[in-house]
Amino acid sequence: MKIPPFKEINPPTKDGFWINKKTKERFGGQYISPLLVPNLKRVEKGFFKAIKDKKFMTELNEELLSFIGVNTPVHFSPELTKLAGGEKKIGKIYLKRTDLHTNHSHKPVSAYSSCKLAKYLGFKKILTETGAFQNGRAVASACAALGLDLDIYVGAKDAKKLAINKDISALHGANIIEVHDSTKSLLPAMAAALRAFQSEPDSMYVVGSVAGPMPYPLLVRTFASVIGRITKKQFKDLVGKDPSTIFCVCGGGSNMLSIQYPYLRTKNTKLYAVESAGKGLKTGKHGATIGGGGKMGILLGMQSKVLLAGENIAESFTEASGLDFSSIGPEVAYLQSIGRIKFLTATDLEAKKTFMMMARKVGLICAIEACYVIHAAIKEIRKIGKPKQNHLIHLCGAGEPNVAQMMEHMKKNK
Amino acid sequence: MKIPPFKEINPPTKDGFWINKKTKERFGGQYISPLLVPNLKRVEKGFFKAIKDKKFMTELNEELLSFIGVNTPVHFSPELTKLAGGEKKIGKIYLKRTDLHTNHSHKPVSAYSSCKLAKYLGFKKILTETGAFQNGRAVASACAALGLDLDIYVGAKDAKKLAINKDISALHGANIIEVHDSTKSLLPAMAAALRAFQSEPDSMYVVGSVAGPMPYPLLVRTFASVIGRITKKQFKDLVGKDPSTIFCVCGGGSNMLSIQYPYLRTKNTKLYAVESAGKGLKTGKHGATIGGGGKMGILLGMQSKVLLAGENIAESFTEASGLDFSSIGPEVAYLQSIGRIKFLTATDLEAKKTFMMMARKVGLICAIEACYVIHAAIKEIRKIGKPKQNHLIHLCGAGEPNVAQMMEHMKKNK
Amino acid sequence: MSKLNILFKEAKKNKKKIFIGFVTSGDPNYKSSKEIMKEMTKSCQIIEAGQSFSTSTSDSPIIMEANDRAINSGMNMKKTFKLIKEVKRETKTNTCFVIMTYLNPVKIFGLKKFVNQCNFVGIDGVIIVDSNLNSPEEKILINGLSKNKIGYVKIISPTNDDEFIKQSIKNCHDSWLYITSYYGLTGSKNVNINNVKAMIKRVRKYSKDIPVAVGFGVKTPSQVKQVSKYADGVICGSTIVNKVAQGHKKRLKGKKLATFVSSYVKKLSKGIRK
Amino acid sequence: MSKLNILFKEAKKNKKKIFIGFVTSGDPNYKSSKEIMKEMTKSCQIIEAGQSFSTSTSDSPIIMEANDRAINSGMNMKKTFKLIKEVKRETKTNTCFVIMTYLNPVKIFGLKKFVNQCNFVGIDGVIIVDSNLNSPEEKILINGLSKNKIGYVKIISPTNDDEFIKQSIKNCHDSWLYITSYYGLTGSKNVNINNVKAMIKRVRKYSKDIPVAVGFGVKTPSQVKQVSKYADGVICGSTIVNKVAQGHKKRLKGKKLATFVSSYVKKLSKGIRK
Ligand SMILES: Cc1ncc(COP(=O)(O)O)c(C=O)c1O
Ligand SMILES: Cc1ncc(COP(=O)(O)O)c(C=O)c1O
Repeated sequence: MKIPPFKEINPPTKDGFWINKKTKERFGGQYISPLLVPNLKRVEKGFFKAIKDKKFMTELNEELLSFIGVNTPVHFSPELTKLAGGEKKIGKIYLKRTDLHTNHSHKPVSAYSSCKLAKYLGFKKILTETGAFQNGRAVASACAALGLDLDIYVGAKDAKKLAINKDISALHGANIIEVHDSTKSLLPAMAAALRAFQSEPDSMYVVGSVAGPMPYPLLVRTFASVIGRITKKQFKDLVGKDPSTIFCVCGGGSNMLSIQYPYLRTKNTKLYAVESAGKGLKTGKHGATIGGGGKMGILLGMQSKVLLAGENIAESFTEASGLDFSSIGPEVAYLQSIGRIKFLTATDLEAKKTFMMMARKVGLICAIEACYVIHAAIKEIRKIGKPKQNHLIHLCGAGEPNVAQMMEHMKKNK
Repeated sequence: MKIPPFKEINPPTKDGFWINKKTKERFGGQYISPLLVPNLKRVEKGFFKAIKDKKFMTELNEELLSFIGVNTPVHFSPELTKLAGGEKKIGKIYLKRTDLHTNHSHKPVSAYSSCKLAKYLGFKKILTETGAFQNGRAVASACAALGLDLDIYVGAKDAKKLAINKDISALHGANIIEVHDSTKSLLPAMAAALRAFQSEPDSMYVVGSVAGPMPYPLLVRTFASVIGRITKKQFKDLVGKDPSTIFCVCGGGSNMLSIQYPYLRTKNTKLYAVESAGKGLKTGKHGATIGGGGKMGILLGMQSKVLLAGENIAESFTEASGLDFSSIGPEVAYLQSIGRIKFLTATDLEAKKTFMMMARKVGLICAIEACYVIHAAIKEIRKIGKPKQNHLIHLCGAGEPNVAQMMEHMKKNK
Repeated sequence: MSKLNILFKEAKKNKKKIFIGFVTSGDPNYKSSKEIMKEMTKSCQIIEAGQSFSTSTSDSPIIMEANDRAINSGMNMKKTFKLIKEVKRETKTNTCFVIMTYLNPVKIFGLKKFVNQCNFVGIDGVIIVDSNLNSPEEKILINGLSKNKIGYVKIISPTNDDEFIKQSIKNCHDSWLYITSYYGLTGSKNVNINNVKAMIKRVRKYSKDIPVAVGFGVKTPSQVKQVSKYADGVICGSTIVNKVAQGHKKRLKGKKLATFVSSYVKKLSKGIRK
Repeated sequence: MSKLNILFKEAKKNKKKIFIGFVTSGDPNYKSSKEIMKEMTKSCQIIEAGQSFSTSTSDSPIIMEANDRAINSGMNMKKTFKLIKEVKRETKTNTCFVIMTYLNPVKIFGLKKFVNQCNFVGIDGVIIVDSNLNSPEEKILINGLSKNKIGYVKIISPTNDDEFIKQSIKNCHDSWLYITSYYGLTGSKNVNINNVKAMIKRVRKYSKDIPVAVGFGVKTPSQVKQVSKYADGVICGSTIVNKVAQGHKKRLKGKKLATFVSSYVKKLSKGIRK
């Protein structure tokens, strides 16, 4: 198994923008304090040097295959196919099993790659933020493997929640810093990490999704796209052609671009993103940046679609901590704005029912985040309702962190 | 990737014994009540039919590759190599990453295969036992995937322990039955499952290790050996030859035979098993059947080495619930008795220290069971102390179930 | 001829049936158990004394609990021999004693030593639930026991095939063939008379005269009676052990517990003479 | 010429330095904040009024807390304009007012509307911490503000390269160049005089006359004095905001809080005249 090389097929402008030519909207950029400019330049230069450095890339790819185990299966799901209406009505549904990575989600791919880059560039320490410690855990594991120090910034409210991945981050030796600003959740934690980046010149900031100031949205999706590059080859080998559709969940957009990026110019493959509608879009308690009518805004160094509360950023609400984010990555927002990616939503309750269905009928304990996409995908595939289609759903994580919350759900719904 | 076919290279006698020709000791057999004889015959006949059935085997292999994800990496571990003394002194240490399976251990391979066999033979329901729900979870997942009902027998004492895999088994829809006999732990749970097998002719018993009456020791190791068959090919591809040594932990022996079986006739590969010395062999509080001086005994339908307390079976003590078993599989006991497999031990404390080392220096959260073997392997490899050796350690599981116990250890040892 | 041979032969001649009572040896403890067995000699022609094994694979929950009580009170093979010896000496009874157990306790005690002790104590028969028909242990036991005219009992059940039944009859020596009335655990269901009839028919294809006794689910005097129409002997087990448990829960001990249990056993045994 | 231009020009001519006080607008609430600013006009030649942004990426914890207090009290861009307008009207002060904020609040308020409001209220300058030198938003702001003779301030810091400094000087309009005395967050360290000297030297390579003011870590009158030896203006921020927090914790309100804060600001400002 060799990881297919990266090809840039959706470059931003020199200034780091993806521009919608019709609406003139600009996505991305680098909206940061002047004090951060040199740090970002160092990362940006280093990143472009590294991805052209054969030795670095060969080593990185080898470690992704061995340590992270990126060569996870793509396989036909008879159960989901049946559930959606059967092969004769809807074709076939396939799963990409990203839940089988070390640390059990897509996050470790970009986390490990980013930390490897940091080491390559001579940084001694990593700074990152986390909401539910999915990214925290992934970065902690990478830092332990690579011998780097780590500060994880986490909102004080999030830090109080019981979370197995929080304990695992601590076991890896990470230093966990609680952030007491603002909503005490993911957004202020990201801001805090960015601020720390401004104070610690020997540390490199690692972002948990395809968000933040340039070069991060580019860097994360480039590294993460290993998943899609492998998938594209696997799917062709297995099915003989590219998928008709690819469905991913979207919090920030990293698991989505990780698999959809190599298909951006694949005309016959329709791309879908699923956001969390929380308690329902109408209740206002949701995490759907696009579905909930997000506007252009500037936060965390980027310009993108954002859920606003006046001049500030609105809090998002969802029971999937990985989707608890009031914005989306700029490249994702751009792709949505030009119509390349279609957005859907699923509510928290629909996701939890899907979790139970997957546990009972498919035998898999899926990350709750993945359950939003499975629900919405089946609904949409039924709507498409054409035979001979090959649908691909990204099973982007395993559900151990959700067991306590699902046991409660099961008890309530006995 | 194709799974190399199974070859029988260590057959038992017609009566189901492995016989040490020197000592005349017989391992295995079928020591059960006459009421169980027809059930076992049905399983035995069905098993031999199934493994000769091309369609069954092709389907099984495909599902093991896709659903379980058995094609996990074998990779060089620079950190462990360094820790053991460096390449110049000890050669290289490699890891087989069985922790990356669906359900995160080697158990799912034989669990899924056994349940698939049950379905093939027309059984509607599965009976199994579990100690710490590693096997329980693996079988529950398989039953959900295959549409089979499931009763899991668990000692009442074990059932009281908080365990994420217990909750996951319940989420999969398994029926969990507490056993209040005797020590209320794994042994009486196994006996209870065997007794239930005697009462329910439409149910098939699935064993969690290479133990129990024939054909189970044979059936489990044959199915589980998929791991070793793939490993043998992977290792040859990666290193150019077979490993000099293979180290596995040994509770019942399933993870050991899963990887070591295909090497039984590989002269240049030394095989090692590591038992839990618990609080220390001298304290009597341990789970080391061989290291603790186990004698020949007859239990759970088999003849094998057993830790005895008078005419009854002694309780084992270890903080690794997967190793909490007072006997070992008969084939393993046989291989030990003829000198093919060398037995070592590691204490609970050594395992916990190794867990922390793996989390801190390697970036992996390993099943505590795997930490016994890593500790003992490094010690033994140092002792061997020869360059140009290629050592293989079986990392047989991921450590999520051990996080709470390790957090306590970390707090105590701050 | 063994004492069991004679017992069944005589009974046949007199058109009588044999009542066999099972009780766990040392349940709830040595002393009370001895009193129970002593009392049981009055109504049982054969007493099956169960020597507990903690990891038994074929007992009902009722007997599993009795096993736990016996083991916790310190019971083992040696003490079971002592107990039976004392019962025999103190009662001077004619009742036959059969030890029912699993292979591990016997093997650990020592196969030969076990045979010798049986001989020395005057045990009349042995049942080993999990002894494999073809195992070397089985051969050693059969050899040793028959040399000493001690009976060896084999169990068969409705789902066993003819081959198995034939072999079981062969391995049976100087005793009877134990037929379970249904497929399942001891004491978990009620006796199945149709099964019993069919099983005896199957046995008779291979042996005209081997005595057959039926157990599993025989819980009332009328069930005893019903079974005794077809079988040479009737075995009551769980229902007696359950009585021990009841008495134990009422905190009865020694003689009092023994009377409590044996008056129940007596009622059961009367089923045979009705 | 803008009012800020004139201020710095006059000061230079008279060999005087400018004292600039930063305070978060609406901290701890509208009313008290208004009193604070009114009092601060007595000792500050320029007041930087910080319009809070909840997801600010460059403020010290001290200012983050002030942001939270202001936002929770309901502060926004519109109210900041109103507040400054009222302060100016009620004090008839000569003090210049500069709004310091992030791009999102400005963009959501509307870039053009923002410029218009600045003009209408009589804002003298604008600092937008995260406005990118090359972004279209920056161009629109510079254009709009300079048309209205409102100053536009850019920030530079010791680790910025010469290219960045050159571009920042270019983007600065009718105002001053804001030099941070060290690399890090506001208020997190003490002023670094060597950095200040070096930075001013670097700036002078590209502009002989752009006024420079120094902030970050200036916390005492003697530090003010020290910095004023080299820079045209001295900015105190976190240390003043910290005083507001102290007063707020003592439950001081309105005039009382304002006096508590401004007597401290006065002490700081005296550093410049020593
Ligand atoms: C399993 C899983 N899926 C999805 C997400 C959402 O992130 P993104 O949208 O960047 O993929 C997360 C974030 O933690 C996650 O853990
Ligand atoms: C991870 C792991 N390793 C090892 C074992 C021990 O079992 P065995 O010796 O059969 O491999 C277990 C049992 O649960 C386990 O979960």
